[in-house]
Amino acid sequence: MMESKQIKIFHGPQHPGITGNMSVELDLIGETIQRARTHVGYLHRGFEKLVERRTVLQAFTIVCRICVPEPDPNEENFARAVEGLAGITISERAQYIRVMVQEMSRLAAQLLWMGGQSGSIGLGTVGQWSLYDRDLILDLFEQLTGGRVYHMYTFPGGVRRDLPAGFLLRLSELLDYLDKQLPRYDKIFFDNATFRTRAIGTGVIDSDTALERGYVGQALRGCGIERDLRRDNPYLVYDRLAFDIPTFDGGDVYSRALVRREEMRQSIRILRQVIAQMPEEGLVMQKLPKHRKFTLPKDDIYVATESARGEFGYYMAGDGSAHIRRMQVKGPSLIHGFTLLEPLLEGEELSNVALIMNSLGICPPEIER
Amino acid sequence: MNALTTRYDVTEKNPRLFSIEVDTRDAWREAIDFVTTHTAFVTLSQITCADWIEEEVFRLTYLFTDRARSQNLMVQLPIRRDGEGLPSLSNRFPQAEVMERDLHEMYGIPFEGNDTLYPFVLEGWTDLPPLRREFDTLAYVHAHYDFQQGREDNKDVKVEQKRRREEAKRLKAEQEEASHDGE
Amino acid sequence: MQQGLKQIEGLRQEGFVPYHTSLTEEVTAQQRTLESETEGLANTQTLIEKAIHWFQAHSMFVVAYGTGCGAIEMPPVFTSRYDIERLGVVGVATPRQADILIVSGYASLKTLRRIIRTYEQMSEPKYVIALGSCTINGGMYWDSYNTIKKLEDYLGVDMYVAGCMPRPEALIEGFVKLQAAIRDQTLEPGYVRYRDDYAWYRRNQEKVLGKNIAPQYEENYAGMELS
Amino acid sequence: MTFTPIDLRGIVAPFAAIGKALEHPRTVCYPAQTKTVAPDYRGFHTNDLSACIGCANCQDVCMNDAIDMVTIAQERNTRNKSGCIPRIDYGRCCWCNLCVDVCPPDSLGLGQECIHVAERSDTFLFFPKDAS
Repeated sequence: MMESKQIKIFHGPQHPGITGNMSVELDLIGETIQRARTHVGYLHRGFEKLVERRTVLQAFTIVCRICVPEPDPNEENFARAVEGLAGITISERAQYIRVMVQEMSRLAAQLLWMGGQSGSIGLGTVGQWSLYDRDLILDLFEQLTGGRVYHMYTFPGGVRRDLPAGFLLRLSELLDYLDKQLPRYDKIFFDNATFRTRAIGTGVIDSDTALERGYVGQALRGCGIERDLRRDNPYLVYDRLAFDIPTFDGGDVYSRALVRREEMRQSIRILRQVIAQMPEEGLVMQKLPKHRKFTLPKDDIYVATESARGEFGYYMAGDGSAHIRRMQVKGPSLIHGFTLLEPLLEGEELSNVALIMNSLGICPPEIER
Repeated sequence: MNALTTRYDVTEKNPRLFSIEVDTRDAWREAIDFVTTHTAFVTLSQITCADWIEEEVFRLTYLFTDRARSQNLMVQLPIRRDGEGLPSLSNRFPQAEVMERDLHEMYGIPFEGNDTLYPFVLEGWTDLPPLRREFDTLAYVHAHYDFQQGREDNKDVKVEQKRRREEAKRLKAEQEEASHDGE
Repeated sequence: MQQGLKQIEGLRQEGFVPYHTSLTEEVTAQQRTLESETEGLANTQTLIEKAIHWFQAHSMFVVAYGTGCGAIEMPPVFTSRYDIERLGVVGVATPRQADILIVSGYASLKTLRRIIRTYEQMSEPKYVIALGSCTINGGMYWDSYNTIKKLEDYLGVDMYVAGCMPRPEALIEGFVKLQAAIRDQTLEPGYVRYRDDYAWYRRNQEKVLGKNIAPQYEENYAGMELS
Repeated sequence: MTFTPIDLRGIVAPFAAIGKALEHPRTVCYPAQTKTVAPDYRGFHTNDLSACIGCANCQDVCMNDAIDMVTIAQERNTRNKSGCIPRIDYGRCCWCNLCVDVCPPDSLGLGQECIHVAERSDTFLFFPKDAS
């Protein structure tokens, strides 16, 4: 065997193949990774401290910044945690609107993921298409909430404003368009020979320990374990909607990609049902008790939402004042980025790092908050 | 779940969230052993700490999720704020390593047996651990950073309203006086 | 007025005041209009200079570093919806080939160290676009212990874009204005300020980052000038 | 997956893209062509000066400390007890709409204008545009 030197490189933070602003320290012999260590902290803003300084009303505007690619699960979690602590039940119409926001956000996040995943193996065209389609969803968000990326729409007690006129019609038009578009993505991306050869058998997750180690989302469903919070721990009106939970057995990058591909179809299916079932009338926003002088009781709660990348949970404790005593964010990336990614990269080739990181959907801002 | 209720005093927060409270380290150790071996709650999904500075304790919450991912159980334990540590769980749950590392950095809790407690997200941090209640982030900001100039003409509206009210009163009085003088 | 300017000039030579500090301008509470006042510098470019600046303005290479949450609006800008390649703006992987650094939103201390490193590796002429409220006066994170509040204290910034998130149109507008400024040379580039007032910038950087940062930029620059 | 030496379908298929040349381009060519912003978009503030009562509710609710109450020269509303109107620092604002939600006379609003680009960082302090 040829003697080779061990070199250490930092994959990131200034690197086109990294998901966000983080870095992976790699020890290499030749092209093979011997040891990988994740480094985060480049995006630390101290959210949990800032939230403690603000009242509940004020804190709600900051939580959507915790995860940039999909801010809506954060708002949903925050709203549900406050509602759970204060004992508020929201109207049915507001619940349907929230489900709609969640699913639109999931679709947008999956399309963004598709751009990143294809970009990591050099398929630029897919990103050009999928980001265009994501932008159409963002346009709808702009009409609904007034903001493209940060919506600040889901509020404890409901949502901040009612649907604009003709919104559901425009949404179903978009769904028809996406229905036509998804088979084209199969052609260009999921059945693409380059992607298949690179992805099949790469980054295989051990399915035996997956549950115990707390993996979530596609990491579980990609190795054949059928878990989805929307069915297992239902929130909002998800128990009234019919959808399947796609699973694939490979445990590799390709299986996770196929899971996401199916999930986009399921999101469209859920959105169609929401459009059909949404009550015409109903209060969308319920005033909080004592409105602007709202206080949280001295209690704690944990709520979780199925985001596009897996379980997104908030622990929240109130102390009887208008401020939150403690809010801890548990994103899917904390475990995926350390406990899962580090061993997974060992023995892989350097060129597969971006591929694997993208398929796990690691998003650094939620690791370090 | 039944095994748990016979042994511990379980609080039901909502139909899918339960919590048990323990007081001492030994009881905590025992509770973790019991929960992970005799019940379905096998996944450690989060370790949280809340700072109750009035009671001089950190309240640690170990959140466990069951195999079906449908129920959550919180094991809560108060520890002293003055540097009391806990044994690390990283041998049994690999994911605990990074969570403990996070809490060590943010609160300064030493976890015995975790050898990765070097800096996590902060770089070259010498102040108090930032999430402790006594750390004042605004004071830190004013000591270390500058803000944009040009906003010094901000008025306190309460003061301004009072001043104008008094001014109006004075004007009125002066006018009345002037009209009296005229007579 | 003249004397005041002289005084500032003296201070500048000692390395105390950066060029953009407006000591002579009184910041009044008058209503500012949305149009910015661009001072027409004496436009005395030769034909060749004009050609060079025109080319410079139409080939802008952006270094791939998403430093903050503004990075999420960059994919739409660079792909087919807004397709900024129409204006000659392309992304590149390494700072050594790049002309533009986009500081997209807040910069935490750990990132600031990397931003400075990236910025100093870029070859001149180089420009910095600061995206979002956070780079101007702290933004949402004005009371956060770990983010800087004014980017201009640490880097020579050329263009600020308002918004939290700025829309893709706003980012494109930033590029368009920067291109016009480069083409007409109405701008005093940030890298010139950074080079000339390096002592001031360095002092600010050391104030928040400590002594353990990138090697002195000045030394390399002085070496370059001698050779 | 097998690779045949000459994949005829693979050679021909990319030419299908030529058909796209006849379609209408979808790109928003921004400086030349603008996309209409949604009617409820949260852009820069507007303030109806004939209704603003200078109550500083917006200042109190703003967690970013972005709003200053500043005295104006000529008063427009006699019910303005403090003689102050809000001035927004767009180096702080996050367009969260909370100040609009709490405004008692509904004078403050967020307009559709959303683009401001400047070379200097001290040009981001604005009085909201008068909406009256």
